[in-house]
Amino acid sequence: MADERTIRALEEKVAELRRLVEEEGVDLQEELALLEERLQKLQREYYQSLSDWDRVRLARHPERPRGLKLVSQVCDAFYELRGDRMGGDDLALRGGLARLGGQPVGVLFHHRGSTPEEQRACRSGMALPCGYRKAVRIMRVVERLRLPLLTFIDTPGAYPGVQAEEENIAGAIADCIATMLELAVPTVAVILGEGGSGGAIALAAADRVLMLENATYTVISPEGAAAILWKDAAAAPQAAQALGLSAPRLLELGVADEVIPEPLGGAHVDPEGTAQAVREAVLRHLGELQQLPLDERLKLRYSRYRNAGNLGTKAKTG
Amino acid sequence: MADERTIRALEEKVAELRRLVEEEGVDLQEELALLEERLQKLQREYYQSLSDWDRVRLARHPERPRGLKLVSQVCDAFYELRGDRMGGDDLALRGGLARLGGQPVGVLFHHRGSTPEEQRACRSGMALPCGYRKAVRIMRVVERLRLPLLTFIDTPGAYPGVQAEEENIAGAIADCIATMLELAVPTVAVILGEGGSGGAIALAAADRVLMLENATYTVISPEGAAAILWKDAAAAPQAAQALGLSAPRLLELGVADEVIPEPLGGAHVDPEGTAQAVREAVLRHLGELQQLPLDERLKLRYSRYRNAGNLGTKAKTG
Amino acid sequence: MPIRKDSKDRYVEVELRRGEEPLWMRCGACGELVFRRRLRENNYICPRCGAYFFLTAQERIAALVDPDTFQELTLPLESDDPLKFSDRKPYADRLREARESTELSDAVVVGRGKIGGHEVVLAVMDFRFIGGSMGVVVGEQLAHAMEQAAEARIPFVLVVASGGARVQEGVLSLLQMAKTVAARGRLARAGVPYIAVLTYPSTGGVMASIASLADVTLAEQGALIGFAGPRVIQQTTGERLPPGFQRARYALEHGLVDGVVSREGLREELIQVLDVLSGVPHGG
Amino acid sequence: MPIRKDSKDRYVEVELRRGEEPLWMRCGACGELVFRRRLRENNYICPRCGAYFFLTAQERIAALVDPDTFQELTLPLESDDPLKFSDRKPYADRLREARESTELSDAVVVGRGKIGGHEVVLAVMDFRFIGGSMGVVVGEQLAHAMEQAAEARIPFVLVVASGGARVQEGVLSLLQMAKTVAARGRLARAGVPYIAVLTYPSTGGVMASIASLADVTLAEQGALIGFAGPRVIQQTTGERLPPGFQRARYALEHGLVDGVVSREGLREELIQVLDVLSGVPHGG
Ligand SMILES: [Zn+2]
Ligand SMILES: [Zn+2]
Repeated sequence: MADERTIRALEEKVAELRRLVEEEGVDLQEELALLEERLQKLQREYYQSLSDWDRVRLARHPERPRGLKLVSQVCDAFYELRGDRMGGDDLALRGGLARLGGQPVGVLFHHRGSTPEEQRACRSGMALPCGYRKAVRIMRVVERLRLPLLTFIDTPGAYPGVQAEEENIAGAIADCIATMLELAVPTVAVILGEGGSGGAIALAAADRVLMLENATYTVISPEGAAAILWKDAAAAPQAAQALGLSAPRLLELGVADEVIPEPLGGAHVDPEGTAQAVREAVLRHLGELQQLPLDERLKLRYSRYRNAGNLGTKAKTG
Repeated sequence: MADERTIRALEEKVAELRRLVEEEGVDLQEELALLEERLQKLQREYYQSLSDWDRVRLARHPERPRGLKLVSQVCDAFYELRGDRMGGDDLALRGGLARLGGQPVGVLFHHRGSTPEEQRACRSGMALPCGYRKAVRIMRVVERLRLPLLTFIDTPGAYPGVQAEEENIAGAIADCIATMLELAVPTVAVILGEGGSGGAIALAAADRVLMLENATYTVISPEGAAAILWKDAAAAPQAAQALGLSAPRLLELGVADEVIPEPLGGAHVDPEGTAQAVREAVLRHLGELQQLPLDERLKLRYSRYRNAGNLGTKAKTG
Repeated sequence: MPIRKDSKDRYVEVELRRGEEPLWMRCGACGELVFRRRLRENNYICPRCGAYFFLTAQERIAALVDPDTFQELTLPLESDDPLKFSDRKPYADRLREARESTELSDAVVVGRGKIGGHEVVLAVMDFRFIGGSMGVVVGEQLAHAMEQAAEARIPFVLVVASGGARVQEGVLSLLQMAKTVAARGRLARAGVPYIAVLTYPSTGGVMASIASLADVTLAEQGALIGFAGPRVIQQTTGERLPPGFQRARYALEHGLVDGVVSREGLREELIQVLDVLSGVPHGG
Repeated sequence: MPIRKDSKDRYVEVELRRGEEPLWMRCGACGELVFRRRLRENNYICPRCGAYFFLTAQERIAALVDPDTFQELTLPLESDDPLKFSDRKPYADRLREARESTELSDAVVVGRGKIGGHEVVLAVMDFRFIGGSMGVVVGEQLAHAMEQAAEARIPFVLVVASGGARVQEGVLSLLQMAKTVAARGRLARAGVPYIAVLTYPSTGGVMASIASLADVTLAEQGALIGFAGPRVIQQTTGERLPPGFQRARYALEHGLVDGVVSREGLREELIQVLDVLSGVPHGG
């Protein structure tokens, strides 16, 4: 079966051929159509049989739609709120007020940056305590104003640093989870790229959790698991598979409520389309949530998390 | 009329005389009794006609009962809670769990320290943002556990420093006031020594506000007012008078609910007795508050602060 | 009351704008003499160097609200000088002078109007009136304004220009911190948005209460934002103040505000916030 | 699983205490061979150098609760290996081995007992069981324990000894963070006190959820308290770690815990907290 590089090369050749045929007027339409059909079949085969490690690489793809840009496309307007009101403003975890489908909403999202300078400034999406504290602050704003909350997750994990530890990154994440679980407003989380451990679940304790097809959500990075459990960094692909971090697998496990399809080749092939698909899915789930009476919505949320993972337990044998 | 120093000298002489009479058995009881009566009259005259500036000096007296020691005497047991859970623990603003009259309560208080080293460590009671954030955290604990909150105020004001500003000392005070006003549990504040501006009101937005007889509560220190308004540091005594910062004046103005009497000469003359008087007053007010239904208590608190200072307004004349 | 010059942040010493204003005003930053009408048309920004002049409450309102939509709601109240305070001059005299020179009853103007078509309750502080300080009247006006916003269910916009609490009213002015915070609590429970605009200066007891508790907090370029004044900090701690300390951009970097906006852009920025919040609070 | 030695904070490498335990144990800090009974009588503190040995859950319970008052409430659950996880060794085998060597069903023991006469629900983690990691069983046991405490209206005490989430159960173990936090929310609404005791180690996903949300948080002397491990921090940032980093005293200085307590003093300290809170929660 073809690998990614072969498919890319084929795509280019076919595109060149079509241009030639169209420009020169040579009558090869039928042959070309067959060729394209064959190519699409190859693409489908390849992308429908992606290994979890392939998905990890797609989730991390440098051109993957993400962060501020994607959120701005998903929403109709976005007004950023900044700062934790305690001394810091994290560029890796951002949020504010937005409009979606004619209504005001609150949004929170990881931002990884596109230029090297920006990536440095936001530590490639690894948030600081002040980021999670800003998130809690914004949650309180949306709670006061009765706005639904949308979160968009894309982080390798919370930032591991001396100052982050001193400022209680663990407690900041715990407060974020606790605050989010207690919100009276509807909450929808979308995992866009990497959903890396505690840094991810801080924003993912929502009424609904959606995942882009090639997004990942995991307790530890495949590299981390490989180093700890396999004692071998090269085992990352195996670790990825073993961790069950893919969207389809997490849908099966009931962790994700819906997998939002990506175009063949991954979200970066069609950022606009990806944004539209995310928008459509979020609006649909939000609509469903807004139909529910408050009590029922909160009961469902509680029981979702209270019972999380119980399928992984069994009666004691010994 | 006698001044403080003359009275102190007289007190000593009379005490020496009494010792002599008792030890030697000389029959001067009657004369001594007359002398003591006269002395007490002088004391009363002096201490009952204290100027506000005298009270400022008594409130700042180095031996005045205050802080951890006084709170430990007022309460039957005290278990300190520490830290803001965000990187800091302020020694100038402290608090925790305590027992009073057989029931568990939450307490918050300023601590100024007695030794020079301790005074340095707690900046003589000028709290940092992490102090006010710890206070908010402890307020949330007492709210969860449904404990009444007692606050003991004794601070020249919040700490004015670069880092304090960077960490939003203003916002930390505002959050403290807001959190305290929203507590469902009964709250009693006691101003023990200096109630200095924003740093004091952060802990004083209570259902009941009590003041020790020689405590002060003011929008600005007399020295600060003298410098700004009189352009003359020597005008501090006049400023003290003008600011209306004494307990009796604030009782008249409805700011304080009760003035807790101090022994002649000031609280430092009898720390034990002072603690007992504070304890008795707090228990009485707490008892009254606990009789009230929640709704009414919160309505009274809201209207107390919503209408605060309205006696200082009048219909527009122009 | 001249304020310290800071060419970078563009706040400049200005003549106190009292009573009859001169036809020409001199910019304290660059020295330019500017025709007053020209200055007004330019939002009181020096056309030569870009320095900001203080705005009166009325000028600020005119710069922010849609034309002919402002309806004043300021309560007909004055300070009764509750402490009969007197320093080198009786407070009563200071009040009278401030009232005469500003034609205001105290340091805030409250009203209802539209910004970009959005109904708001607006409260604008005026620094000319005893440094924009919050005493019993300002506290009452702000609490009243928030109640109006809660009742009408339209956003509350507060423009801060205040050095802090009104010293001459003692603890009664300190209590306005709790009063405004209590009223803000009601507004929050009603789900009504509250937007604060911090201008030069936003300090002291006002900053340590109502001005720190907005849903959205904007800072006008060059605004001074803090609790203690720079002089107090230096005297108490002996610390050297870092460049830009307590200024708008510094506040943004330290997470204290949501954005820094030029005076020219402020109305548009508010419209953006109100646009995105349109429909909030949700029905009755 | 040996842990790093730190003579100052008195945590030492120890032999994994599996199955049949030797009569003598060697202290990793000072090299002393100590008679096991003597060690047990001394709270597993080296009588020569004062170093702390790991405690099993049962030993910890024995050291804390009043004699003959502990009633185990651990649910009869085991991990079903939901991902059929295998690295160099199948997770199922690791589970079996851990169960055999510890005689526990997973890394926590839950029960009801008295401490200084005060009824409590107690949950104690056991580091021997796959590093005390929190997977689906630990999460369920903790949530169940909190429900028991809420229902019985008696305080909940959690003794943490955990490196974090159970990697071998993937996102299902990550979700235990949300699960335990949700259960803690119910406990809080019931007004029931929650006291956490952090021991070596209290890190990762456990610290970033349930272990950070107590009403009163004590740290055992020498406890390691943090989110990321020291190695990860050094590898990611290249930072030099300050002395005492992430240890109990460091955590206290940074406002992360209410107190640091020696192992010998822990029971008395808990009694003090329970004494002061006696009568909480208030009736039904
Ligand atoms: Zn100029
Ligand atoms: Zn030893």
